[in-house]
This record gives sequence, C-alpha cells and structure tokens, in this order.
Amino acid sequence: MTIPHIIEQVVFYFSAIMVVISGIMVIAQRNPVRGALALVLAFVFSAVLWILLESEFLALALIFVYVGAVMTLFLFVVMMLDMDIEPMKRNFVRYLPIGLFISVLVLAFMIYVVAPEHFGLSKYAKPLHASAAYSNVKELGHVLYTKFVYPFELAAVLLLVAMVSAISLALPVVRERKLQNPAEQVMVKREDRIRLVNVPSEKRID
Amino acid sequence: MIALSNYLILGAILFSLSIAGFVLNRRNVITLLMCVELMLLAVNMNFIAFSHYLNDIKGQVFVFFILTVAAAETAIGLAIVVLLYRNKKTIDVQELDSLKG
Amino acid sequence: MAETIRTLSLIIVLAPLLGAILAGLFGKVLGRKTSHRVTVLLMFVAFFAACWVWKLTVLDHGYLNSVLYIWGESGNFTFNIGFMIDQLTAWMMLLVTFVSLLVHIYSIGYMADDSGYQRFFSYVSLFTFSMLLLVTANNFLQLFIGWEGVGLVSYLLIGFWYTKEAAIFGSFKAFIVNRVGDFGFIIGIAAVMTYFGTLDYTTVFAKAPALAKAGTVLAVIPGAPWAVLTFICLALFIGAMGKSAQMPLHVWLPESMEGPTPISALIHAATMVTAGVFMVARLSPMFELSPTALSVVLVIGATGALFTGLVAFVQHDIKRVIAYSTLSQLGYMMAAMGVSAYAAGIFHLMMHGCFKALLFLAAGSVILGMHHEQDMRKMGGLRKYMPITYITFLIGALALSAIPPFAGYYSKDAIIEAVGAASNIPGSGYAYVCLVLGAFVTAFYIFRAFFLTFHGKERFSAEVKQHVKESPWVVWLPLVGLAIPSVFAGAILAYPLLYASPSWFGKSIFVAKGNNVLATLAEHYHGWFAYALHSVTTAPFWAAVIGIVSAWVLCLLVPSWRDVLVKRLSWIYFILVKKYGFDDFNQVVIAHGSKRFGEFCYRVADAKILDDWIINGSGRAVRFGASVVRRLQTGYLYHYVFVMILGLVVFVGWFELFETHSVLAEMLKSKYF
Amino acid sequence: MHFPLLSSLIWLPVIGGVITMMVGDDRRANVARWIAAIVAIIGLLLCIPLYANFSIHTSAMQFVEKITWIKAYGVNYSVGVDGISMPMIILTNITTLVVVFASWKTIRTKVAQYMAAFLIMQGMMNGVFAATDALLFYVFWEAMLIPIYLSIGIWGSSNRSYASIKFFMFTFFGSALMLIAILYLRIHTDSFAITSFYKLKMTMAVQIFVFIAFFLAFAVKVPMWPTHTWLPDAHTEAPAGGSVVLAALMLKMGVYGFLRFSLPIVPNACQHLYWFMIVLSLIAIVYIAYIAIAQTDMKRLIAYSSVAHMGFATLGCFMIYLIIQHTGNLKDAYMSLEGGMVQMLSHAFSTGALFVGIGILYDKLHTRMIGDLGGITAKMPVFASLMMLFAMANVGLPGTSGFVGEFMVILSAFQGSFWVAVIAATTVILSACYTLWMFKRVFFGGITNPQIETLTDIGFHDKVALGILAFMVLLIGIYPEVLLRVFHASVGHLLALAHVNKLP
Repeated sequence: MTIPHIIEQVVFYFSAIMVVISGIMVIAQRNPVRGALALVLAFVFSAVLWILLESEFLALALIFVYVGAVMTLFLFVVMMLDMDIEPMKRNFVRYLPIGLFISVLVLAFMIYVVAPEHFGLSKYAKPLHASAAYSNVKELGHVLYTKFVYPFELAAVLLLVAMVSAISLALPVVRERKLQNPAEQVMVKREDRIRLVNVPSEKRID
Repeated sequence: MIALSNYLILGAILFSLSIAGFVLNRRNVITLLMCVELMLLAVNMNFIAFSHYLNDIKGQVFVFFILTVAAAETAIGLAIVVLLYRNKKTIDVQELDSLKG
Repeated sequence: MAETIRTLSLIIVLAPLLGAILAGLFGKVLGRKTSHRVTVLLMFVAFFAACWVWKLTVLDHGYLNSVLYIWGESGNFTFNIGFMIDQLTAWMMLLVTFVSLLVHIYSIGYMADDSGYQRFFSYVSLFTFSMLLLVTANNFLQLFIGWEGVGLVSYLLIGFWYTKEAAIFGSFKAFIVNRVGDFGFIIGIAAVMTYFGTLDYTTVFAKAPALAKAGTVLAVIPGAPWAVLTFICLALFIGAMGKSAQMPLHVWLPESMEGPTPISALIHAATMVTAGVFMVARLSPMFELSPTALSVVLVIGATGALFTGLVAFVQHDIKRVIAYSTLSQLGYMMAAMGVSAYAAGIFHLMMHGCFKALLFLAAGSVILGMHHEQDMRKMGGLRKYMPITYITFLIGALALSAIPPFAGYYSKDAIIEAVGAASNIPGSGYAYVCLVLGAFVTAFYIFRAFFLTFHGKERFSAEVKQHVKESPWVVWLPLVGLAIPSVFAGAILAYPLLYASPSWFGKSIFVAKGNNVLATLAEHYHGWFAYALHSVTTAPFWAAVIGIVSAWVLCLLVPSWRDVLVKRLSWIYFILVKKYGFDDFNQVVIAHGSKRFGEFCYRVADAKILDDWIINGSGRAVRFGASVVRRLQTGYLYHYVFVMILGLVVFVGWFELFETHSVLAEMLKSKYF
Repeated sequence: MHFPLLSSLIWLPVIGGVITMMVGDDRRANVARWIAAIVAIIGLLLCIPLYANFSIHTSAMQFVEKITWIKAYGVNYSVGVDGISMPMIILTNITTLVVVFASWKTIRTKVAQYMAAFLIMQGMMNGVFAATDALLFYVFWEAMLIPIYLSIGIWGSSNRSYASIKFFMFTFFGSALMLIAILYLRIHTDSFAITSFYKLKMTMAVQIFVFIAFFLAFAVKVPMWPTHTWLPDAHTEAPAGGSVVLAALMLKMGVYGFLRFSLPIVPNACQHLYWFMIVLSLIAIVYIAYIAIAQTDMKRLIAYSSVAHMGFATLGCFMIYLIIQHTGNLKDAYMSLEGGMVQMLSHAFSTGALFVGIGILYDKLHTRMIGDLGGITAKMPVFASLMMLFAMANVGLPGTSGFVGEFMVILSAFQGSFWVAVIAATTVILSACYTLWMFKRVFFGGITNPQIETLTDIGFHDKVALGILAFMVLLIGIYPEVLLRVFHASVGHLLALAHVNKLP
C-alpha cells in the first residue's frame, strides 16, 4: 500500500467519522444554534470527502452556498426567533428507543443493500485519478450548458420563484390605507352595531 | 483503496441519522429543516460517489440541481417558519396541530 | 275526379284549422265579431265542399285514396298522412260539417256574453279539424291523430270555464278515461303494425282474410293463444269504448256536460262520441273476420243501451238526461255493429247526430232562457214562453223515441230488427231483449224531461219569470235547421242507405256473406210509408208508446205515483242514483288507489329505502368511517413523518425479505451494477 | 381544408363565455346578457350549415377534423358528426339559446358568470357529441360537469349544496368507471379512436365487465332506475336554466353514450343483458310514473316524469335485440332505435319548456308547491296556452313531438314482446294522470293565492324562449320525417355493429 493511499484512507475515515459525529450532534443538540453549527461542520467534512471524490466544483459550492449562505440564513432565523429552549427538551428520552429502532432498521436494510459484496472493491475498482489537465468545473459546465441547458434554466427560474415567494411570505403586511368593504357593510347585523346597555337608574335623591 | 460501498454506507448512516432526527425531535421546526438538509447531504454523497466510480458526470449534474432545489426549499421553509412564529408565537412542533382532524 | 276530391278534401280539412288558428292566435286583434264571422265563413266553406264531395262520391261513385305526405319512415315501416274518401267518409264529413256549422252559428248567441268568446270559436273549429282528420284518414296513424285531437279539444272545451271546479274535474276525468281507451287502441295499432307491416287501411284490409285463414295466434298469456284478428279487433274496440263511452268506460260522458251546451251538442252527442262507431264501421273488413269480437261488441253495446238509459230516469239536470240518452243511443249503434248491420249503425249515427244535437241545442236554449239554470225541478210550463224551442224539442224527442215517421224510427227500428234477425250470433237474444226494453226506457226518460220542462206548473221564481223569453234568432235558427232532417231525413234516406243494393255506402262497408242481416230485412221493405205503418205490429213501437204514456202519467197526471214508486222500489232507485257504483268505484279504488300506491312508492320505496338508506346511507357510512379514521390525524408533523418512514421500512423490507425476485434484486443484476 | 365548423361550435361558445365572464359586475348585467345572446345565436346559426350540408346518405362521420393532441399516447383532437350526434348538437345550441332568454329576467345576481357558465357548457356539450376520440369525449364529458355543478351550487335554491354534491358524486362515480373501460380498450387497441374500439374482439366475460362500466356511467346520466334519485334533487334545487340543461342535454348524454359506446363496442354483452335493460326501462316507465303521481312539488314531478320518459329512450335502444330475435330482420329494429332517439329529442323540448315555465312561476311566486297555486290561466293566458301545449307534449299527444317517440317505441316493442308493449303503453294513461293533474291544479280553478292576483303575463324574452321550443315541439310532432331522415343511415350502421359477433 502506497503512502498516498494511506493518506487517502486516513482522510476518508477521519472525515467520515467527523461527518457522523457532527450529524449526531445536529439531532441531539437541544440548542438549535449549536445544531446549526454542527451541521456546518458536517458540510465542511462532506466537502472534504467530495474533493476526495474529485468533484471539486460541488465541494466548493457546498462550502460557499451551503455554509456561506444557507446556514447563515438558518442562524439568522434561529437567532431572530426568540425561542426558549428549556421546554423543548421533554420527551427526548421517551422517543429514543423507537427512534433508534427505526433508524437502525433502515440502516440495516440499506447496508444490506449497499454492502461491500455488492459495491466492494472487487466489483468496482477505484477509477484512475484524473490527469492534471482535467478540470472538473469545465467538465461540469460543459454538460450543464449544452445537454442540460433547459433544466439549468428551469433551476434558475425555480430559484427566482423561491426568492420572490420567500420575500412575499415573510414581508409583514402593512395596512396603509383604510378601505371600505361594501360586502361587510351590507352583511352587517344589528348586533354588530348596536349594544343595549342596561343602565341602572340613579337613586332618587331625597 | 476506498471502496464504493464505504461512501454508500456513510450515506446510509447519515440518512438514518436524519430519520432518527425526525422521529426524536419534538422541538422546533428549524431542527426538522436541518434534518432535511442532512438527508439531502446523504443523498448527494451517494450521487457523487456513484458519479466518480462509474465515471459519469451526470451524477454531479444531479447534485448540482439538488443543491439548487435544497436552497430554494430552505429559503421558503424558513420564510414559512418566520411567518409561523409571527402568527402563532411558537415553532414548537407539539403545538402545531391545526391539521388535526 | 280524384284530383277534385283531393282538393276539396284539403279545403274541408284545412278550412276549420285556418279558422282555429285565426281565432285562436289572432283573436285579440280580430275582435269578437270578426272572429266569429271568419270561423263561420270558413265552416260554411267546409260544409259546401263537403256537400260537393258527397255528390262526387255517393252519387258519382268517386273514390280517393292518396297520400298527402310521408309523416315518417323507419326501416321497413312507413307512416303516411293521407286521405281515403269513400261514401262512408263523405257521409261523415257531411254530418260533421253540417252540425259544426250550425253549432258555430248557435254559439254566437249562446256564448254572446262570455269572456272567452274567441277562444271558444277557435276550439270548436279546431275540434272540427280533428274530427275531419279522423274521418278522412286512410291509415291508423292519422285515425289515431284525429282521435287524440278530438280528445284534446273535448278536454279543453269541457274545462272551458276553467274556474268551475266541476268543469275542470269533468275535463280531467274525460281525458283520463279516454286515455284508458287509447291504451287499448295503441296496442291494437301496434298489433296491426306487427302482423300487417303497414298501417294503411287498404293493405291491411287486403291482407286480413289471409291472416285469418292462416290462423296466426298470439299468446297473450302463455298457454291461452288468441286469434290475432280477434285480439286486434278487441284492442281497437277498447279504444272505441273509451271514445264512444261504452260501458264500463262511459263514466266520463255525463261529467262532460259541465262544458258549454253547444259543445255537448257537437262533441258529446253528434260527432266525437260516435268516432268509435265510425271506427268499427270503417274497420268492418277486420271485424267481420272475428265473430268473437263482434259478439263482444254486440253485448257491450246492448248492455249500454239499456242500463245507461235507466240511469236517466233519476236525473234532474236536463243536460244529464240527454247525456245518458246519448250513452244509450251509442249502445244501439254499437249493437248494430255487433250484428254486422254497419249501415244501420251509421245511419242511426247520422240521424242521432241530427236529433241529439237538436235536443241539446234546444236544452241549451232553455238553459239560456232560464239564465243558466239546468235543474228540471225548477222549470215547468215553458211551452208558452219558448214556442220554437218547445216544438223543436218535441220533434227531437219523438225522433229519439223512434215514433214513425220521424228520423229516429227508421234507423233505430232497423237496428232492433237486425239484432232480432241475427239470431245466429252468440248474445243476440240477450241483446234483442235489452234493445226492446231500451225503446221503452228511451221514450220514458225523454218525455219525462219534456213534460217536466215544458208542461205542468211553473216552478221557477218570479224573478226568473220576468225575463224568460224565446232565444234570439242565431239560437233558434240552428234548431230549425236540425229539426228539418230530424223529421224527414229518416224516411228519405232509409232505403238508399240500408236496403238498396248497392246502397249509398257502396263498397266502403264490408259485410261478410253469411252476416248480411240487412239484406234479409230488405226483403220486407216496401217504401217508407209502408214501413211506418208496419210499426204498429212491432214490439219496439208499443214499448215506446207505453214509455211516452207512462211518462205523461207520472209527470203530469198523477205525480204522487212517482213518490210511491220511489218508495216501493227504493233499492232500484238507490242503484240508479248511484249509477251502478261506477263512479264510486273509480274514485275510491282506482283514483285513490293509484294515488296511495304512488305515495307508497315515493315515500317508502324511493325516498326511504333507495334514497335515505342506500344512497344517503352510503354517505353516512363514509362519514362514520371517517370519524373513526380521523383520530389518526393528530396534526403533529412528527407523527406523519413517523408513519412515512414506517411505510418506507415496511415497503423496503417486503421487497428484500419476501420477494424472491425482488425489484432490488433485479436492479442489482442489471447492467448498471 | 374546409371551414372547421365543429371546432367553431365547440370553442366559440367557450371563448364567448370567457368574454362574458370578463364583463364581471352585475352593474353591467345587460352587457353580459347581450353578449351571451349573441354568442348563442351565432351558435344556432352555425347549425344551419351543419344541417344543410349534412349528407343523409352515409353513416360515415362528416365534418371531420383531426389534429394530433398528445402524440405519446395516441390521443387526437378528432371531431365529426353522424346522424346520431348531429341532431344532438343542434339540440344543444337551441337549448342554450332558450336558457339565455329564459334566464334574462329571472337571474339577477352574478349574471355574467351565470351566462358564461351556460355558454361554456354549450361548448363542452357540443364537444361531447362531436368527439370521435374516446379520451377527448371523456374530457368534454367531465368538463361539462363543472359549469352545471356550479350553476346548481351558486344559483340554486335552499338545499342547493346537498343537491349539487349528490349530483356530482353520482355522475362522477359513473364516469370514473367509464374512464377505466376506455383505458382498457385503449390498451388493447393501441388507439383512442372510438371506431377502433368497434373492431376489438373480446371474450364474453370481458365484454360484460366493459358493459357494466359503461352502463354505470350512462345509467346514472339517463338516469335509469335505481340510479335516478339525484335527478329530482338536482332539478328541484337548480335554477331554471340549470334544470333545462339537465333535462334537455345532460340526460341525453347517457342515451347517447349507450348508442355510441355500449351497443357497438360490446354487442355480445348487450345481447346477453338486453332483458336487464328492458326491465329497468319498464320499471322507470311504470314505477316512476306512479311516483310522479304522488308529488306535490312541480319541479320534482316533472323530474320524475323525465325519468319515466327517458325509460322509453333506453327501452328503444335495447328492444332491438328482442325484435331481431323475434323477427330475424335487422330492418324491423330501425323503428325501435329511431323511436328512442326521437323520444330523447322530444323530451328535451317539452320538459325543457316545462322547466322554463316553472322557473317563470317560481320567479314570480317563490313557490313550486302545487298546493299553493291555482287559477293562473286567468292572469297569464298566453303563458297558460303555451304550457298547455308542452303539457300535452309531455302526455304524448299526437301532433306534438312527445307522441312520435312513444308511438314508435310502443309499436316496435310489440314486435318483440306483447307484454313489454303493454307495460310500456301504460304510459299513455299514467303520463296523462300526473301531467294533467298538475296542470289542473296549477292553471285551472279559482285563484287560491293573493299573490296570483298580481301576476302579469310573460314578457318578450320568455315568449322567445318558449316560442322556439313550441315551434320545435310542433315541427317534430307534425313532420317527424325531418328528423328521422337524418337518422336512417347511421341507425342502420349502428344496428349492424350492434349485431356483429365480437367474441374471439
């Protein structure tokens, strides 16, 4: 086993363990701020793994877009909403067995499927490293702007729509004008306008 | 040499972790959203691994689009959370039961 | 000549329709006077043309059978609208247009102060159109169209005064009872269509003997086959029973008297009710082939002739007396049909058309004079106030009672003798007795009415007395017009119509060889005068005389005997007043029963079981199920997620553990892995 | 390339409807009314070349248009008419014009939307009758439900939501099964063209399943007993226009479906189950007529009488097997089928007119109860005369259209079976009973209700609406050949198809 291979394995296992640990932290943290930060950690180590898989562009995009923009957004929102953390802790232990059971079951199934006897080195040898002239960005860009140009455009539109809708959803409605509502005026009932008050008569002053 | 199955198993672990997160989390909606992100990460991991091992760039194209959609989803999801908080003064999942039949 | 007849027939049929349309749709624009002028003029045109056609067919032996237009065509079958003009048709057209013309004129006076004046004329013209359509038909379809058309106008006219409860009830009843007859009629037509493949008279008549010979049968009830011709004739005769008010479908006719009197004269005495008789005569080539059908016709006719006449004994309404008399006379005509004396039946139909219309119109004149009072108990002694009405009514009564030499004698006596001579037909003995007794009954009730109305004490109030006077000329002119044929027509027409060979009916009436009773009678006929003298030796004549005398005794001479009789024979009196219970039976059992049954169907079967239990019940079941399942919807996000994941686990687990050829396994084997 | 007549008939009203809807506000109600009237009149005018250029000598589809719609699944936008569907299209356009005029005064709220609903429905209806592609047919069939559902749900009377839901559930339940049948046929023929379905051979079991699927869809629409209970509710609650369309057009779609789908596609199943259809038709004719006698609500009474009358149409359709079994001659069965079809059209005119009339009365008096009314003739003579005509058409009096269909069906039924004819002929009595009983109570007699004293006779628009219908009733009654000649070729073709042995 050559040195680079050992390094590669070390990097892989270290990053993988870190991803799993930070994943556990995401779901186990009571404080969402910490959870978000753990998620950031998971993203960063995932990016490392992706670079290992020679998809540099996506790895960087994950850092820039996810860590830089999306997770920041998360943190903004978490901090903006003034939540009290204490009552949220309850029942965690109560649901732990069922949660573990389910996730372990799913995990078992999945590992059964993707076990090394199906996807191991004997079946899929690691492909050769790309040459130094290889540019992942160029390669990806090439297919994106030719073969997948329509989905790409659609994705752009989708982002635009998402932006517009996010703004319109979160924008507080300010009632600037006082409008009449004729329907309401017509439908008005007696009870809405008149209140009969039983005023006690004054005592006679003798 | 790292086998393809290693990446896939890592994806599976991440995926079942996020499932556990869904089930265990009785707290706030934001954590749920983060679990979704984690789940997508697991999926992306599989895509990229396959792309690499099968030497097919399409897997990465898929991840690219998933990232796009995930970003959009997060933006809208958070906007809804904000709106929810503004209207209900809470984002506690246990108190959000207006869908109750 | 055929072309002329065709043109004339078109004029005859369409002129009244034009009148009806003008008076009906443009009545407001035309005004009252113009409306009646237009309709009367058009009616006169029709009458004139009918006379011409009569000359061309009866005297010059013209004949027409032509198709006007194809009404419809479907596969093997063709429906035509067309004319068949022969002698029978010509006579009927003459009668219809004649009576209709006079009734039009009469109505000018009778309806003078009615608000629905134009409407009335429109209806009467429409009626004439339908009736002419009926008699000129050359096929069953057109016959049925005319048949229903007259039914419709009859319905409209009985209910002419639509605010009067009795009138609208009468019209409703008339329509429904007629519809019962039409039910049989339409089945009969369907049978004709099925077995002959066409509805045209000539083809059907030509094929009928072959069908009778072939012995085709129709299994109405499995195991009891009927000869097809008998079935067809009886089914069609049910229609005739409805329209010609034969027992037991006669119940509508007395009620129809709620309509205006000219209508009673035109529709419910002279023309429409005789349509059934006309039909049987028209279809004589078919009836002749079915002795069973003829027997049924004879027995039903004779029964009606006697028993409906009896009911007239106890009626107080002058129009009802005449109505029951009409029922009785229709029975005579049908009885004539039953013994194949079609000519005698049609002859009586025509004579009856004249004198019964006369009686009705005279009664109408009385009613007009009495300011719409119809109860005979409030009349009496009208002779000196209304002389013309008195004389014409007397003529009508004598004609009806078959006193020679008035018209009724020649027709009615021929019928009774024909029935007596046709002893070979089952039921003819019974029929003969009924008809002879009927002669007494007829004379009695009509003279009872006559004496009560015109003789004896004046039983009306002083107020009425002040303005009782003879009716205006438009009213009495038609009376005179009808009185003339009531006196003379019988004597003149008896020979050429009944006994001559060939008669004025020519080939339009078919009588089978062995059935020709009129030919046997012809041997004894030696001129009208001798025939009149001969009457004193016959039973019917004396029966009629006894009838007149006893009416005189009971009404004028010793009225107290009447009460004695009522007391002694109280059960008969009760039966007669109840009209044999037909009305009550219909009302209670049929009308009420249907309504009850309908309500049961609606409330229990439809609304409760079908709609509430099954249909809304399934809705309720879903709602109940939903209320149970709804509890699963807790509203908590994590529950949904949990179920989702559980589902995923089960799904994946199923494929991995239990499916040997699982989808995943296949996938793993495929080229991608 | 000829002028796309059928497409114009389908899409012009839809476009007109959208334009009408854009008028929007009730303040411009008259604009909406006039636009609707003009569109409806253009629709009717387009029927003139349709009738004039129609060749009665061929059973083939005419005025055919075909455009590929969804290529991947072989769906075509293909339309065409034959002798069976052409009269139905004319009927649709006449009815819409009548509805527009009849609703002129009676609808006062949301006028534009109301008119638009009926115009769009007109287009969809034309589509249903013109479609020669099964999926296109299905799309129109379902699309047409929406406007009528809305018209009941929005402009209906007090219990409208129950009625509209019930109506929708019933019809939708049936048509869902029809879709399954269509898809089954599509899978086995590789084409959505209805004519290709005609050629598919199927085993008896499969034919019976397909028959049942179609049967449920069409029987609900007709409606045949026992799926009829939605009709009285829907009619009672619907506005006048809705009732007219329900009676005049919707019910016809059921029978049209039997003619277009059931008979030619699964002839062996039809031959096997014809007795079942005949029994249901006879139950409708007699039992429903008795129910009609017990009604106290005018609309309900007419609704039940519709069921009874449509029994004749279905009887005519399925009597053909019995007749041919009996006489062995295909030509003998023409009358039965044509009688049923005439009955369909005539029922549309007479019942439609009665619903218009009841709508007029309801608008003026706010009651439909027979017991509350009486003596209307005195105040509304023209109206009463017209109603008398339509009542007589309902009774089936010769000279009106109602007679022709009944007469032909009874006559041909006798060829097949004596007892079927006798039971069917009881309608002669029963229809007179309930119709005239109602007529007597409502129009004759003394004035029972002080409100009736204030009535005035109908206005111009109602006269136009009723006048058109009266003309049609009399035209078909006096000269039915004008209609029958259109049928012959197509009916012959259909009869031949309905007797092909399609067992493999």
